[in-house]
Amino acid sequence: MPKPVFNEDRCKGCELCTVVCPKKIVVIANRFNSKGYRPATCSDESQCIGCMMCARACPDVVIEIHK
Amino acid sequence: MPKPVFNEDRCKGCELCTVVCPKKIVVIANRFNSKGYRPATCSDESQCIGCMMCARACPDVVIEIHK
Amino acid sequence: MAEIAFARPESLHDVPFHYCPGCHHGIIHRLVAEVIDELKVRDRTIGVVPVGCSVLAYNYFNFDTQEAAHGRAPATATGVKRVHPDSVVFTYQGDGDLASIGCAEIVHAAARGEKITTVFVNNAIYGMTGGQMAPTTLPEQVTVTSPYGRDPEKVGMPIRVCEMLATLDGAKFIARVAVNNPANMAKAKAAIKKAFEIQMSGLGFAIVEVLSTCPTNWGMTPLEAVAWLEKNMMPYYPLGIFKTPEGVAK
Amino acid sequence: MAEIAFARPESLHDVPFHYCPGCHHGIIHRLVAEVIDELKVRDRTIGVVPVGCSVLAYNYFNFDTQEAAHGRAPATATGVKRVHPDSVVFTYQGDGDLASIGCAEIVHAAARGEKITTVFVNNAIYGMTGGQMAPTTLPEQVTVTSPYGRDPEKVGMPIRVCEMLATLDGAKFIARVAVNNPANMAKAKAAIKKAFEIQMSGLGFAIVEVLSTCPTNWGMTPLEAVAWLEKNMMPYYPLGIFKTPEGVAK
Amino acid sequence: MAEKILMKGNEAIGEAAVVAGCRHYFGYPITPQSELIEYMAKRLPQVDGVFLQAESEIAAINMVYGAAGAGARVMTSSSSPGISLKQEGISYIAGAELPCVIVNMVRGGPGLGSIQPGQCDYFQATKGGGHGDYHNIVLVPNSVQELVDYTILAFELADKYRNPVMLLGDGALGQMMEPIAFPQGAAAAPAKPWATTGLRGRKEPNVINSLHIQAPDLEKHNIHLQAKYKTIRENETRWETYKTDDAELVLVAYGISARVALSAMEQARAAGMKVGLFRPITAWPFPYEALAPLAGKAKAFLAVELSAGQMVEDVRLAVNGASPVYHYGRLGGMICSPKEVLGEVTKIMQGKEGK
Amino acid sequence: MAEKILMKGNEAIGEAAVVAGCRHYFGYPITPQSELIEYMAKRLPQVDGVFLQAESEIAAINMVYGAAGAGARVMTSSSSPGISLKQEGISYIAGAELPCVIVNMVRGGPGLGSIQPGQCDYFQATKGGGHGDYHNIVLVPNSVQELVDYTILAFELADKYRNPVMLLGDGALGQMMEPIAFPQGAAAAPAKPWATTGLRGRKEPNVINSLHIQAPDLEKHNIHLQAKYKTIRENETRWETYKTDDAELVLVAYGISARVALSAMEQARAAGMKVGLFRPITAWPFPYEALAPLAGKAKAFLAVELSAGQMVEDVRLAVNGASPVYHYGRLGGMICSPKEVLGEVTKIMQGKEGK
Amino acid sequence: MTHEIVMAGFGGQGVMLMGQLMTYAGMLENKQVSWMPSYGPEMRGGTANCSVIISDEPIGAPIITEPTAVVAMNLPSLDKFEPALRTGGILIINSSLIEQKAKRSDVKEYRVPSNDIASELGNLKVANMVVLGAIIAATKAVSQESVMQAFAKMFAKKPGLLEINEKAIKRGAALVEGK
Amino acid sequence: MTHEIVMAGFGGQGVMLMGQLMTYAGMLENKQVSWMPSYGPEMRGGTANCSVIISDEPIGAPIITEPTAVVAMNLPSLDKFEPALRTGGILIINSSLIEQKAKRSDVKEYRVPSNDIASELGNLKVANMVVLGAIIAATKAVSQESVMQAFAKMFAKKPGLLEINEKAIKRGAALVEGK
Ligand SMILES: Cc1ncc(C[n+]2csc(CCOP(=O)(O)OP(=O)(O)O)c2C)c(N)n1
Ligand SMILES: Cc1ncc(C[n+]2csc(CCOP(=O)(O)OP(=O)(O)O)c2C)c(N)n1
Ligand code: SF4
Ligand code: SF4
Ligand code: SF4
Ligand code: SF4
Repeated sequence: MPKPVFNEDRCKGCELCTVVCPKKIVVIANRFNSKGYRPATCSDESQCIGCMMCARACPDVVIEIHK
Repeated sequence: MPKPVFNEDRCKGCELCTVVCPKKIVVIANRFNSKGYRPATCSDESQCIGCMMCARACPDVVIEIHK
Repeated sequence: MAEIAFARPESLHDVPFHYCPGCHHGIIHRLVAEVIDELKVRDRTIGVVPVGCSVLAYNYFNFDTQEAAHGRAPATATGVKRVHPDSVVFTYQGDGDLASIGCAEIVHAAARGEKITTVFVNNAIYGMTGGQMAPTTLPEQVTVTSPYGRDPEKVGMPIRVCEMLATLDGAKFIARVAVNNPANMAKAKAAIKKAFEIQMSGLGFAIVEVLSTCPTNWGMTPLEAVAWLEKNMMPYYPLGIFKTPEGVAK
Repeated sequence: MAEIAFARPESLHDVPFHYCPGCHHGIIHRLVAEVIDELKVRDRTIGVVPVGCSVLAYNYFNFDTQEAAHGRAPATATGVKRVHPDSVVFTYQGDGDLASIGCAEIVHAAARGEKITTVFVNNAIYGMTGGQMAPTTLPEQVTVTSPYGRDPEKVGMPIRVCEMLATLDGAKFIARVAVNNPANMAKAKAAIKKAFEIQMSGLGFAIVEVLSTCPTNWGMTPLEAVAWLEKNMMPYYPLGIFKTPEGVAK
Repeated sequence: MAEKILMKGNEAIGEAAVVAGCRHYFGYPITPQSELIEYMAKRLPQVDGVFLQAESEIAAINMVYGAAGAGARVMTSSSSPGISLKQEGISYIAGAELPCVIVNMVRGGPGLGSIQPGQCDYFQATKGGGHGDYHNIVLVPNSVQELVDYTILAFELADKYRNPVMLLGDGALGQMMEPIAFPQGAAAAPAKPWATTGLRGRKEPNVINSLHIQAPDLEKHNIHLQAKYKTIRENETRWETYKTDDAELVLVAYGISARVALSAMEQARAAGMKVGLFRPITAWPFPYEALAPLAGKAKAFLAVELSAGQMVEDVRLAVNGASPVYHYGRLGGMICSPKEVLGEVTKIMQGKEGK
Repeated sequence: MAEKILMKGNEAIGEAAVVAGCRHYFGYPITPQSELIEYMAKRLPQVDGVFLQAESEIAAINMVYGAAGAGARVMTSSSSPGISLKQEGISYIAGAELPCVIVNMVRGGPGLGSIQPGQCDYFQATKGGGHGDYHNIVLVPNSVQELVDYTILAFELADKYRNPVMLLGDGALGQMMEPIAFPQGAAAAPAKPWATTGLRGRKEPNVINSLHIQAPDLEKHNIHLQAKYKTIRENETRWETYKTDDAELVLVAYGISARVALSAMEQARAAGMKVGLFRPITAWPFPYEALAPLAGKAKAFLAVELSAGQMVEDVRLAVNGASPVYHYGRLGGMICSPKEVLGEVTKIMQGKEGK
Repeated sequence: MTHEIVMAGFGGQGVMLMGQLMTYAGMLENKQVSWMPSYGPEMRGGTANCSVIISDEPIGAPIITEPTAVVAMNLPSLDKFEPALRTGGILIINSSLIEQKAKRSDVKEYRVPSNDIASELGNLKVANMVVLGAIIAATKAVSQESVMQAFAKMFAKKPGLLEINEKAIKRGAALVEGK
Repeated sequence: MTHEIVMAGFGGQGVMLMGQLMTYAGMLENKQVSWMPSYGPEMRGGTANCSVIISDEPIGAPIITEPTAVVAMNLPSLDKFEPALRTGGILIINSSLIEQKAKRSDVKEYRVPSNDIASELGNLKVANMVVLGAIIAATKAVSQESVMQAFAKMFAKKPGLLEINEKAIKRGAALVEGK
């Protein structure tokens, strides 16, 4: 089962990952990380198809895709 | 009657004027000018047709064409 | 443990970037690093980084690097490459760095057919110094040094670097790409890879211009910036391959 | 007294040139001076002369001049023109000056569409300093810094300046001419005149590249030099109009 | 003088230039002076002036050469690495005797260094960063108001002597805000019959030039330049003294350091130490003759500067062995505090002097 | 040492560089050093070296930066205006601590000046033509043989201290011919574990850099540089004295001027005047400590240089007020003759000193 | 009397503006003033601080080594500047973002939940104005009126901003005065 | 003994080579030598001269202000350098191009019709060698053999040149010695 793993403290909340996800499951969380940004997160891991779009779109290499 | 007038002491003997004359009357003289160059001269002014080719070809503005 | 399908390339140190949220520099860094990993040349790569927002790139790339003076990366890279002809040398430069102060150096590196690769990040503005006009700033674009909008009557139209360098014989591969969406990112990576391969086969100079965002100095959110890039930059700076040894155009 | 059909133009002081016998610099000076006379703009012309064999051109031109630093004539001319927008400003530059050290300045003057005219004397070598390689030196050409012949593998092919600048929007008129024979001299003069007219009509940047000889450093007689130019330079540097507001090509 | 306003140093320079009649600016962005180029970008079009961002510092200084030669009051500005790039051009401007104003808001060096304030370009500014025997007039203001006043003076001196004038500040002065007032204007630019304006009826062409191809001619030109420099030395050397009359120790400092030194001096006085301050306002010409007599009175001198020891050489040349001269500096963009300077002062006063 | 050969100074530098193991040269033509670049163009390919004519002096110095950072023994050369253009690059090289050799065959300035020999770039070379607190090691040979010897030394010192070394000559030295002999070779270049060669199995990437974005880091780096400069001062200061033991007047001169001064000294001695000569061989570090003790003995000093007064400041700093220091200079490409210097000497000895 | 106030936070929190307004107000009161920024080493997303001096005497060094008051808008700022504060000095802590308490007992601590108050006021951007209100109330370096005058001058082109900012300043001041 | 010889002419007359050969010869004789060129202000078609010093003592200044001998290949050179010549000095005049006689009576004048002799020898290019022969014969600064050795070394790649040049040198020398 593919799964996006977020290195949350590296996230700057830029939202670039959110728009590329074909399943629209990458969303911005309603909390702050240690840097003061609202980080991206996966709203429903079960839907992840492992397309790696979010990971590729992220300028800060926040996201790993585990298989 | 057109006539080429050479400012002989300015001539550097480069021969550029000699090859453009349609009448082949611009030639290098067999003497030295004050700068040590063999200057160009007109071998037969009567043949000059006033085409100004020699004057235009001269890099040192040596030649005037009088009419 | 789970198998990892997508992770940080080895050629990128595991440290956070200092770039602004959503800045494309980070994506472009990663693509370069991935290419170097895939070509298995990390061990003999020497990167030359510019003065510009990516001035600290030497902290991110996990291979040897030199920090060049503003605009002079192509000259510096030339020095490096001529000492180690078997190494893989690239410059990473912004538009102010490459197209403004470093114009002579990039033209001559290209003309010499210097066997180096250039990754040229065109974000139509000076990022590091706070948003001044670049040679690539678009007509009417407002920057802190074109506060009334860039006026082509006074300062001319933006320079299209790829098109200009394409007139030079030594430049063997020239492409303009963008990283505004996944499809273009794939193309961008392919172009960067190609540009390194050209170098490794000794053919000559190769450059990839990457259209990039500067949300901070454009005064936009990262997503707005991507949209602005698509709407304004792409029409003026058409994507494509301008020159390649295979003769494939666009 | 006889009427004078051809005489030194008013824009040229009546002093001897220091140029070597047969050097084309003298012809090109005269053409520029004739054009300025014909356009009746001597009174508002400011010439910017380079470092190169024509460094003393300020002694020859009979109008205001500035002696620029090596390669920087386009920047200097920009300063002049921006102070006196109604004046006629031109640069006179050699190939080392314009295409090598001054590459960034000419590209940017062209890109800005700076309302100046450039007379670019391409003699494929550095004259003043004794015959070193220029960016325009031909492949295999022997110079004192390419003693084994210019090797394109190591230093690339010569830069074709007109073709490169033609990619820039601000450059409105671009032509390459020669003064190797009377017919070409006439075309050269027409091109130079056009380049000044473009400036005067405020359209933008104009440049005329004049293929020129350097008998001294080529190690030839003046006539041999002309023949060498015709045989070697003209094929690599095709004459013609590369850009003009009328859209006439070649 | 108008109402006081609060302004950043860099912007104040820009407005002062406009007040001085400068209508041409050519520059290239660099921290920490970008506020100045940005100010000019906004301001000059409002007064029908010309702002042009050059492709490089080199292009900028050569545009200045062209514009100055064409008769304009013209300015450029940069910070350390950019000023290094201008050195050839500055030497040309000095050689051709063109008036212009060059601003250097110094940052920590060498190389790319840092963007924090420094005073480590003193030698470059005063002794000749470029080639040949020439001098810039170098003004070293120490407050935002002085940035204004000396920018205006810079244009006046440049025109008066046909010489480049450098305003040598630092990142701190450039970015700090203080209340200032602008004077109504500067002395009008003198006539410039030598400028290349196009003949416009003039008989003899003007030539702007630094080439003198015969060495005897170039020597003659240099002798003329040296004579001019002598006049400038005699007439334009500027400095200020604070409580030097009874001082046993004289601090010597300029620019931002002079303010730190002033605070330190006050604290030292408060602690009963007889300390004074000598502040050069022109770094070239350096006020040797004003400083020298103090050597007879003071027991020691302490140069305080944000460098490893540059101005201190001028202090030594002035003092000429009459008293010991010490140096205290911070490097690489660090600013020293009054407390640190007080520490040095105390050491010297107690005879435990440092380096 | 091999057989003596007759060679031009500029070419001798080139061959000496090859002897020293230099295999990379980047430069741009300029009179009066073009013989050197031309020599390298011919010679380096013969020894599998790399000669590249750069598009400009700026490109050349940045190629040197790249090559030096990559571990090569590398050289560039130019003359005054071209050296001014290299100042940013030199500051970067000093900041990044890269070894390289830079040759300046000085000509008359300022600006385009002339192509005749000068010594008017002394300040630029020794005090910092570029920005920031850095120093070049500056060698000032005075014969073609010394051009050879000190070119070789230059490479050795550059590598030893990871510092740019400048060979400061002039047009006369560069173009004159004298018999010379070449040594077998130079000290081999030390290992350069810091060079960017590509990792090639190394674990930690190497970075060549002059940026220290945090001021405290940059200060630390500067303190390290200053410590290095101190070591160089202590170990590498070089000079020569001629008949200074009993000298009442000490001439101080370097390079071509030192030869003129030497002739003048001999003539003065012949005329019964007790004159000596102090010749700095390193202009930075200047031999202050060697010169200072002479001040106790000699009644006066006369600096002879082809400039309006540059090295003389270092002489004054050394003498520190102990004796009067005079200056005699020619400007703009003129060389002074022994006779002129003798005239100055005589004036001083007779108490009718000049300036 | 000389106030030497350091205001620190991360970029975007508006510490520079706070400092400038206070400096401007001081000038309006004919005091000697200076404002000096210090940008963190990271140009992007780094920390920033400024030094404000308001004094009756001419100002020597515009830099501050021992502040009479410190405003800490985020934790790194608190950590960095608390130790330098003079005995008896004033420490304003933006308690919306900083949980940590003052470590020193020889200073006067004011905790200002500026983001919360701003969000109460309906505009997150005025958090810095809340803190500004607090610092002027705590230091009395300048009057609230002068600050409002300064604001009016600096934002002469945006008079609409005046009201909400004044509210914020008042809330901050009230918080300190109510203490 | 110190010979300080100035050789002058216009570019292309080969004065530089003359000087270099003499200097080289001096070196071969283990003397102290130096050669220094001075190019005229005009880079193109200007005058050129060189200073040759051949001495038993180490050489101080390589520049010459009072030459012991002067070679003038053209009139401007004669005008320029004759006045500087030391009393008793040697003056070689290329009489093919210079009609003017020495103005000074306190020097030894040799008139060498070098172009004519060279053209007699069938090679105009060796005019300078004729003069070289004359100057070494007149000054005895170096021997003819050393000069020929120097020539052989400098033109090692063109041994064919040796003969005609030796002839020219001999002719020049004979002219002086015959006097
Ligand atoms: C010689 C010199 N001039 C100017 C600067 C200041 N400077 C630093 S980066 C930069 C431009 C950055 O813009 P760009 O190259 O487009 O890169 P970006 O920051 O947008 O990635 C400038 C002008 C400098 N460091 N050195
Ligand atoms: C900064 C600087 N670098 C180098 C030189 C030396 N220099 C003078 S002219 C010249 C090149 C001349 O060649 P080109 O421009 O082709 O003109 P030409 O003499 O052939 O007419 C050079 C390198 C200089 N004067 N200044
Ligand atoms: S793209 Fe990366 S930094 Fe941006 S929101 Fe997504 S995970 Fe965060
Ligand atoms: S072209 Fe002119 S310089 Fe040349 S030979 Fe003819 S007249 Fe003389
Ligand atoms: S300023 Fe612009 S280019 Fe620089 S990091 Fe931020 S978004 Fe990227
Ligand atoms: S060297 Fe060449 S370009 Fe210069 S004047 Fe002579 S022939 Fe002309």
